[in-house]
Amino acid sequence: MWMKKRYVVDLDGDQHNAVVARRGEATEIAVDESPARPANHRPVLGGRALSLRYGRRLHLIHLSEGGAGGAVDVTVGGRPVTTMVMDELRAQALESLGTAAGSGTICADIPGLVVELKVEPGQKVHQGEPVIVVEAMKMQNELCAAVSGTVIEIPVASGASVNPGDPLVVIEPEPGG
Amino acid sequence: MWMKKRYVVDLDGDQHNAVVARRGEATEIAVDESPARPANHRPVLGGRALSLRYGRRLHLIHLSEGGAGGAVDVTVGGRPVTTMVMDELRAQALESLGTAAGSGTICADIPGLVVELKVEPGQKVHQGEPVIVVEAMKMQNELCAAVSGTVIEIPVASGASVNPGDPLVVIEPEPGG
Amino acid sequence: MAQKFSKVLVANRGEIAVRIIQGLREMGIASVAVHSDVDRTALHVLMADEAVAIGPAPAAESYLVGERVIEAAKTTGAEAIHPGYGFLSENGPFSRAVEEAGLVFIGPKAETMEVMGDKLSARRRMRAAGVPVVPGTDEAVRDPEVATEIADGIGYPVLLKASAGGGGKGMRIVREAGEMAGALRRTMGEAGASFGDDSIFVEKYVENPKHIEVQVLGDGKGEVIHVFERECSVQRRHQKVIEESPSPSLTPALRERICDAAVQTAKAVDYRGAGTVEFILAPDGEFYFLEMNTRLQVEHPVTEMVTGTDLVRAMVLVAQGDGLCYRQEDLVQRGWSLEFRLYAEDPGKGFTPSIGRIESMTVPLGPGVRLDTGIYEGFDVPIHYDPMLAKLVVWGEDRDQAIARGKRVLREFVLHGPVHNLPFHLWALDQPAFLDGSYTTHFVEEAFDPADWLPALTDEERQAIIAAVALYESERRSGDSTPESTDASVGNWRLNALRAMTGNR
Amino acid sequence: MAQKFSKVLVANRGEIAVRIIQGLREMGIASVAVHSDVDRTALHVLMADEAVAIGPAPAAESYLVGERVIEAAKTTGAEAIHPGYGFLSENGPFSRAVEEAGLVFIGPKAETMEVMGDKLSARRRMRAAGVPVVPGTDEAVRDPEVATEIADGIGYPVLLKASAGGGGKGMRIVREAGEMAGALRRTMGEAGASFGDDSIFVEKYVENPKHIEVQVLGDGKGEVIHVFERECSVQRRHQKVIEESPSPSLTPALRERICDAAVQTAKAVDYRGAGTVEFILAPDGEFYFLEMNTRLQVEHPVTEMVTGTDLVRAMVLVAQGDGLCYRQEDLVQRGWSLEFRLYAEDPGKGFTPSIGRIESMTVPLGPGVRLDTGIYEGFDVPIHYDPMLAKLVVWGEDRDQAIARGKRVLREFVLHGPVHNLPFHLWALDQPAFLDGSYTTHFVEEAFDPADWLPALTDEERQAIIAAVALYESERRSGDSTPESTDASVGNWRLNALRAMTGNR
Repeated sequence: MWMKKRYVVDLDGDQHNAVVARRGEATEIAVDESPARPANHRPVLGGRALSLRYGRRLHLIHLSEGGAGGAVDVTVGGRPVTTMVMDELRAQALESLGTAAGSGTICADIPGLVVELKVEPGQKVHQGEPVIVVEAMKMQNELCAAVSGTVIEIPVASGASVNPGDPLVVIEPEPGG
Repeated sequence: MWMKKRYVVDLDGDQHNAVVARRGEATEIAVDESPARPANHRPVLGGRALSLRYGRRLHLIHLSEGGAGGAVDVTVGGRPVTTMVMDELRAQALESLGTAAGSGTICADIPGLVVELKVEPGQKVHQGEPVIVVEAMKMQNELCAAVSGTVIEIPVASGASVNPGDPLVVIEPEPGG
Repeated sequence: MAQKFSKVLVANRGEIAVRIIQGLREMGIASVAVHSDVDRTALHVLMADEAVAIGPAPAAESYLVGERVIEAAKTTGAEAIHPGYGFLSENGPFSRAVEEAGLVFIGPKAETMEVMGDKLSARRRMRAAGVPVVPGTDEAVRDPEVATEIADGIGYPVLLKASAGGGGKGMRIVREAGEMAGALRRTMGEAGASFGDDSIFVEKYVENPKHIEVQVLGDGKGEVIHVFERECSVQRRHQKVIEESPSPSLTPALRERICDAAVQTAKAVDYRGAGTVEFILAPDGEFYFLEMNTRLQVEHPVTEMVTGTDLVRAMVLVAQGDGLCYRQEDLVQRGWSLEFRLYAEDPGKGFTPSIGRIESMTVPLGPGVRLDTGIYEGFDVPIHYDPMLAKLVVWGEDRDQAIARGKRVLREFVLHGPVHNLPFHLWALDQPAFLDGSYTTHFVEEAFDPADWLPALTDEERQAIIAAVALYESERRSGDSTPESTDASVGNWRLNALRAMTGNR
Repeated sequence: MAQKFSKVLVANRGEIAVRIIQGLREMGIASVAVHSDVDRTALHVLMADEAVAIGPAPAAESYLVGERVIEAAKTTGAEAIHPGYGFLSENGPFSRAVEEAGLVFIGPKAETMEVMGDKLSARRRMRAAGVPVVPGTDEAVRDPEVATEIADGIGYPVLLKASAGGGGKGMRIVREAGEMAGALRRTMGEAGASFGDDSIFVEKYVENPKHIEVQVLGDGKGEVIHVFERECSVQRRHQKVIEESPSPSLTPALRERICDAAVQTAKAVDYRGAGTVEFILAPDGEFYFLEMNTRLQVEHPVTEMVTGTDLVRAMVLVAQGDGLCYRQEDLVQRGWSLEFRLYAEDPGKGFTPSIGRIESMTVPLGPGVRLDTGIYEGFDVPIHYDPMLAKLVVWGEDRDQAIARGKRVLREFVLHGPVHNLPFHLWALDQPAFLDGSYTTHFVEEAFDPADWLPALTDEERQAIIAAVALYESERRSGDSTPESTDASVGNWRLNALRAMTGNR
């Protein structure tokens, strides 16, 4: 079973989603909802770069830790690129600071199957706590609470099929959470 | 207080002793009984080499992990050097395989003061267990049992001054130990 | 006959100290590095045979303290001192002190530096020698009325220049008579404050000039040769960033005239060692003496690439008393060379200097590349010195190949850490004014738009970057000493012990 | 007029594929790499614009499979194929198949390869063209009596040579008539088994020979020029390890004669592209045609450094139909160049090949250095191919400077991982027979003592090494995820996520 984790990557000011899925030694990566994904990726040049192959073209992406937390310095074909990366949880938390209302609602972002509910209505949860597991394309995706608070509604049942945008778990944030 | 650790370095077939002493962020190093020691040492060239300064001369020692356990590949001035390194304990254990008799006897190797006895006669000890602490030149040196067995004699007392070669703790090895 | 040096002290740091140490080693001469405290593991120190600490980080307390440098030379038994460029390289009193200490200064005589260090005295000397100088006064001017009279005679615009100035400081353009009084007062004030000398002179301002310079070598006994020209018109903040040799702006006839003028210049001061005569080339093909740099020049490698010479060796041989190692008739230009100065600076933010640790460095290899550098992975670029990190030099059979090769190697050269100007060089190599050779010293200010200079990424590149960054983050997290690191996919990484130490400061 | 290529496939790997890709890029031509499975992140793949996998690791199932290479070219829309050296570079049927597929083979005509691939037919053709060949037979010999008669005529010692042989295989020296019958039988047997062709011929054995070769360029329409000579007498196991240009063994007159002979050789086969004519130079100054390599040569960079040419570009231009880009009268030798082949092999153990991961690589920089390489840090050198890792090439104003520079850069170049021969090159540069240029092809076997060739360490160096190794070990231990790693002195190391991944296989 693949275990996956979502990241939000800020590239020159635009935010993108990336999903890293692992199973044992294997790793796969998907970007946004694009069907194009690298056929393989490997660290090269003594860990200074990652090679990603798309069809017959190979992109050599030089990477290193940037100054600020989450910053990753990138160079591609002599061009420097400024990026920031964070996992989905942190991205949601940051977003919720800006969009107070509804910030506790976790929604499905791809079609899938609810395989496990880890919380019940009325239960208190902490930010970062896993609340629901959705399976899609043979990958299990554990979604976590973006805020601390109380679960007030779970509009889906275990085994249910869900579509992008469907609300899965609604959490009422704690004051200051 | 400096905490130190001894290493045995095999260089082109000859064995040498090196003592690495640490206190907080500071590290000092002494080789054999030589009074010459580097004034400072720093990793350089992206961790490919260590610079060691002796007076006005600086030696650039390229180092990387060799194939076998304990092997360290070295290059100095274009010349490759084959080395093996192990900590004192392992070196003693290896040596004891060759010199069965008296292999359990731990001797002082530099002049010092016994500051702590960690075992008593009759006590069982395991290979690698600390048995005595000797202080020398403001550094505490913890000596460990080279073999598992029974302590049969401790010819020194806490507070005693010892000289190189003095036996400190005598251990009778277990059969097969 | 001549006394060979066995050991030479290099009174510099960074790439030029490294290059001189390499040159000395190739001559069989031992090298002594000097260094400030912050530079104790700088590359020039690692490469030298011996190293002597000469003070704290600020240059004024270390690299500029002549007595300490001389003391280091005496302590180590060095017979001579090579000053590189900058620091003590054009300091007459220092070179005298070196010679008084019984050591050899690898450079020109002190008097030469002093004549050339003062723009007015240099102008006078050159005019006397028949070298063309920009129309203007040879005497300091203090009176606005006199200045206006002179300017009226020359024709506007004119340039007010501090005699002791340099590096683009202490200059002001006056476009009409009415501006003169105020401009003169302000320029004198600045010159007095900056250089301790408020001597100002008036010169015709040449519009759209090119900066052409000629490398010369002299034996100090009257013989002088030239090693052809370099063009250095790509400048930002009055500082060169790209140099080339030959110059695309010279016809063979003009080349001969300008090189002759440089030889005349150097002969007029009985020049010893390697020096550079700088000229302004006007759009009408007239050229004028600007100044002479009495030392090895930053951009000397383009000359070496094109002429197959070794200017450091030539300097050392002259200083040893061996005389000139080249004859004028043997020197020819072959092919084309470009130098790209790699600065730690942000082109998108007015070329402001940047600092930081060199996190990662991948150097370009293959045919026609030379990299002179003073940095390495893990090195912390200090804030105390010039932000030049390296010089990337390419050679090609002709200008087109040199440019194409420049593009190739600028893309292969990847540096992470401080913000730097490698992408700026790639930008420059795409500009029509650079490609056709018509660029002037105003090229950067005219053509560079800090808001729109980086090439766009393709969609696939964007995808690949996002994927790579997410993978990097995912690996970085699992590399942490968290429970995750027991994961089978990352549990058996091996860590280079020294790389870990490098990160540990 | 001529059709410019827009995309070229490079049918090779390692340093030569990288060098060709760099050359194509500098010409504005897109490149396609092909690679075996084990080479999917080899440097040539990383550098190309596109890459196509053509089979499993063994060369016979990938790099040598002509159909897959041609298919890859058609799939990617490449108009031409550059074969590099080795692999398919001298394979007549492959070049025919390339042309039948409507693609351009960047190399000579198939017939040229076939004539030159057979030593007997090459001998005959060269004798007819008036090129000096070693005294001997031009026909295959099977009868020991006939062979003895021929040998008696030539004078002993003689060499028995397989017509289809190469690379030092299929040769045997016969020093007296009594040895002939047995030697002929064994050589025929070996030749039949190794090359599927037991044709043997007899030739005078030249004692203490030097190996001199001449670079030629032809347009395939009768025009041929030479790009001067290289000397390649430093060999071990009949394989070159150090090459230089010019040769220290040629007088100007002899240079002219041998270069003329090479041009005659190439003209005799109407040569197209870049090729190398190899000669034996006897101690008496006589030289003899040995063979012609109908492709780009490993050691082509020394010629490029000395003559300022780009042989890859010249090949591509000829293949494009542009003809020769140089005129004989414009080509001159300037300075001196040495190439050091970096092999993964252990000089102290009979030069046996070594493999492994490149753990660490520090490349030499500064003036006069060129490094052509196909490896990088973290790359696993595969067991399936040639153990050559890189070519380190230096240029100097004269032979002395080139040698001094060679020593400088060989010390700066540090490589850890496979055992390699950088220290061998440093050894060679200290040998009297190398320094005075008198070395022959027997140099290594005569002068190299595997028990005593590494320079001694000073006491201080030994001390420093021991200290460094102990510090390394101490740091390595504390870098482990043991309780010790919370120690203040090592707790805040940072780990490059990708470096950890690199170590993670």
